Amino acid sequence: MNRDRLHLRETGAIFRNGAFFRNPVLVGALGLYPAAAGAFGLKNAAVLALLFALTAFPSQILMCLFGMFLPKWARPAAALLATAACFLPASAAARALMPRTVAGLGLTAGLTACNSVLYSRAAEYAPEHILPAVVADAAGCSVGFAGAVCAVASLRELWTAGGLFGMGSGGAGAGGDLPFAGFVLMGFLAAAVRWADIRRSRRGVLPPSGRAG
Amino acid sequence: MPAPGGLPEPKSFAPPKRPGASEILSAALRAGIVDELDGAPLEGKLRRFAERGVGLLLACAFDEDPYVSGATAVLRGSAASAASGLRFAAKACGAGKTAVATLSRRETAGFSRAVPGTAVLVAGNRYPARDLLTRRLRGSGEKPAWVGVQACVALAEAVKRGRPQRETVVTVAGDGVRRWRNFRVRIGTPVGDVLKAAEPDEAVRLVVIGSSVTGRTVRDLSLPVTAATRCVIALRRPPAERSFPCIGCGRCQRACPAGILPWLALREMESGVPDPARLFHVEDCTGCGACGIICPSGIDLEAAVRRAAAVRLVASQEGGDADETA
Amino acid sequence: MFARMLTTALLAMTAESLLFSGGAGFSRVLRAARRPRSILPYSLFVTLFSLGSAGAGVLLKPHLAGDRGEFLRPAAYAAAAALMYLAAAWLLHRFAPAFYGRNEGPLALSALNTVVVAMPWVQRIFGFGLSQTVGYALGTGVSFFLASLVLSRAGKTCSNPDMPEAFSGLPAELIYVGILSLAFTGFTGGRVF
Amino acid sequence: MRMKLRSALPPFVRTEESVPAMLGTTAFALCALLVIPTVRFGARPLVMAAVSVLTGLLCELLFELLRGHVPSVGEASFAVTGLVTAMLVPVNAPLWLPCAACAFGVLTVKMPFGGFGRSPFNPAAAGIAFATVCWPKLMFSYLDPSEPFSLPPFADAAVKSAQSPAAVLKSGLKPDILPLDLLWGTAAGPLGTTAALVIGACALLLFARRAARWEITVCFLGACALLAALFPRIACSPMTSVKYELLTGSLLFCSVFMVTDPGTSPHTFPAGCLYGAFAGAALMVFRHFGAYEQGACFAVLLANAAAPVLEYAAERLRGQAPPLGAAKQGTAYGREGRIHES
Repeated sequence: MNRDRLHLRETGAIFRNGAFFRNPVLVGALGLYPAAAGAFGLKNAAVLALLFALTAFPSQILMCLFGMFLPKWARPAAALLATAACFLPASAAARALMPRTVAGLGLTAGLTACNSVLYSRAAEYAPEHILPAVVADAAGCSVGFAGAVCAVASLRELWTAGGLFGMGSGGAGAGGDLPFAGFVLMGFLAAAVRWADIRRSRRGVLPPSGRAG
Repeated sequence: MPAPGGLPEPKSFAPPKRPGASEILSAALRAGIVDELDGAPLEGKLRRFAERGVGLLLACAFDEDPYVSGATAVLRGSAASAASGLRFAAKACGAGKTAVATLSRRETAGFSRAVPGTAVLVAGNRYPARDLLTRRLRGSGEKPAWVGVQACVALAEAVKRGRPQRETVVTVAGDGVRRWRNFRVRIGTPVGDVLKAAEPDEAVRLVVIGSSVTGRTVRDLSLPVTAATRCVIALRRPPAERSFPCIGCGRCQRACPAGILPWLALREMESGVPDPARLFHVEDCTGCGACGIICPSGIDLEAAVRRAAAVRLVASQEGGDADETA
Repeated sequence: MFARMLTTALLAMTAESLLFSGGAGFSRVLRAARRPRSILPYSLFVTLFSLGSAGAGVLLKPHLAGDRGEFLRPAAYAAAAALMYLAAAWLLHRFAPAFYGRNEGPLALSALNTVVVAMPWVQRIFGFGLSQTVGYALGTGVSFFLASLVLSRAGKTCSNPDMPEAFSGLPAELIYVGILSLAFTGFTGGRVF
Repeated sequence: MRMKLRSALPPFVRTEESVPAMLGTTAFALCALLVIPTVRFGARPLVMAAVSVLTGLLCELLFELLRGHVPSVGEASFAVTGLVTAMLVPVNAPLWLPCAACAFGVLTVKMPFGGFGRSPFNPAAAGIAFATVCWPKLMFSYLDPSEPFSLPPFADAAVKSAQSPAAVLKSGLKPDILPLDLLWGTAAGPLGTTAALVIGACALLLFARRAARWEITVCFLGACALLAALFPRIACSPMTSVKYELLTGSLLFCSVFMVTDPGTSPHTFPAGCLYGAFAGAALMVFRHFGAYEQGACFAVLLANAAAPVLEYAAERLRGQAPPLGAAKQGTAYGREGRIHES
């Protein structure tokens, strides 16, 4: 019982880190392509987040269960295969839910199969850790990815269309759907996360989770 | 300027009959002559020159830093003894040639009128004139060395009449004093007295001695004047503390007499991981501080160059060790 | 032949630079830029893997037509890249363990990267010949090298004592990349490649 | 003597010229460009410059406040940014357009990197590029200069718009204006960039005051002229092509006021030459293959990004810098460097 509670607390910390303080996109600088190129509308962002989550859980669990049996040099390939395999049902589900948005995303949706967040977690994190930690990390990453992508996307959609979920009519100007807007906004969001992290470390709760790379 | 009471009167000694090298050196030692350029005893300096081997001995008869005009005044006042003192010094350190470096052509003309037949160089008044002239001479294959003109005069007095060095010329200037002028001051006089003679006003906040560029501030005005106290500068307020990021105007690079790129040194040091191979000849920084003066952003570039030189030194040492081990 | 190869290389380079400015494979470029030493091997791997993945794309294209193909394509390309990586890693691991140990990370990541970069490219170019494939691979490698070089130099300006603490490092780099892609937008004028 | 003495560090003398003074020279030259438009269109150009400079100031103060600093004007580089931004928009554009461009430049490009001298890109160039991407129609609809027209200083006016010579060249036709008539600033174009002669005079002033570096401008123009002569966009003699290319659009203006921005250009002489040539080549490439009629700002951004690499390349050419692989040593000694710094 006691140990379980301990586990829960740890998993909570892992989840928080994945979701915010070590956000894979904004702190880890991973999976920038979908956030920059794909997420220019809240619908697209939702689809991307859905794909990500649906691919993340099974692939991470898979690699957690079987990854440690593989030699180190083979793990990346295995991770890539796992994500690719788990991507198929995910994209099927996404197509069933919002077919037009997926078609509109086209390439970017497909690239979730080799999203670098999923890949790096599946290749490096999952095989080394216990199942609850991996599940918590997958959940945290999904939430973090979803949060980053949705924040960027909603800001861009407000700029271009003046409303969310394609309900806007005439925004401030064009250009919000271009990659540069995504990058600049991500930069400012990353600065916000870093700021919060610095505040936290100033309050002495934890050492700052440091810069990426 | 009258000497304050209580200063001991240094006793003079018998001048040497035939001034040879050793006699000149001993005279310089007994007269306690201190070179005003670097505050080092003249005798030791001349001995070092003799060991190093000096081709051209230069008397620094100009003041490269702004506000100061003492050396020029000395040259005007006692040209003959300056020339003879320079000859003595050259004989003492075995320098083949001598020359007096002056501020401008006018000074040169006046000096040659007073003492014909002495080689004269014009240093110009672009700071740092001494380093620039040294570089030029080195480029033309000379081996120059410098002594102060006041030291030359004192040496002549000592060798001819056996007088110890008891006075020095101090420039008092700055926006805090009404009368800018050169005072002939007994060594040991408190700085405050010299300042008072120039009628300072109450608003003086900063008193600088030594040099307006590389000098230091004093807060205790009872400090004595030494032979190296070339000036006393009273300023109403410290120099403006502007500091902006480097904007890359390249002025420091043009101002540097040693061909350093101070802005590059600064950037490399700020990057936290300086690359020694990109710190080009920072090790021959002469510490003149010209880069710091010229910098429109008011950055202390000299400090950056000094740190860079330290890094470079460590790097070369480690590299040497690596070569030995390899 | 050679001329066609070069033209394709140039085409690929421009397309790649647009893609990088559009963010494709960007995580990897940033990774490479963080460690200047790894830029060269990184670009080498990227070139080789692009060669492979372009070839794979050419081979797979006829089988992946239509809606089903649209559905399967990403996974298929990823799988192809995984197999290529497996082969390369096994060879290196077996015959050049020292080299493999030094460049483990770049190898895997560049394999991943080429999938990201290759897919849009292969989608658009029909009927790749051998020369064009080689040209495409060369172009990819060179543009990857250039992008990493620019970013590795940009890293110094992206963390300096005068900037707000929260921006130094990654946030500033992201903004930097954003402005860079804004500059490339001048070519495309509102269309991503 | 009752003097409260303090101590300070040398040097105790400083050069008179400071960063604000240099920027003041540039700002003065920019204001000189405002004269002709003011004479022709009334007070609107002045208002435009004023609001854009004001926006720059407000953005800077806002950022400093958010940062928790005491808001200070600093070295007043926002004035140059605002003026350059205002010079590059059409005189009949709505007043918020230069403000938006200037705000983007200051808030996104300048302040996050630590202000003037730290930002890797020219803020004005980034702002104009942003405005071009977001509102291309507004950016490229110029007031027809043929009929005399006095604009209202504040309100937006519906005016008869004309194609600028740059747009005509972009569409592959020959402008109906003689090259020499482009010198007097009577052609359609962005606010401050049409009077070639005034720009030349400003260039001389800046070079004389060392506020800009001549080698960059010279190499920039040289590269542009060379490429224009080799690959003319319209069917004409190389000389005519060179004249048209150099005198149309914002090329001259950028060559004097944006490429030479000391903060974002390389410092050494050879690197400066490389940089200028690179920027010129990039500009001509944008004119040939670009999507917009004015590619100068994008070219400046590209050149800014390439500047550190070009500097490194220049060092390599002189055999000073280590090869790429040697970067590791730098980090190895870097620890020493940090020790000495701390």
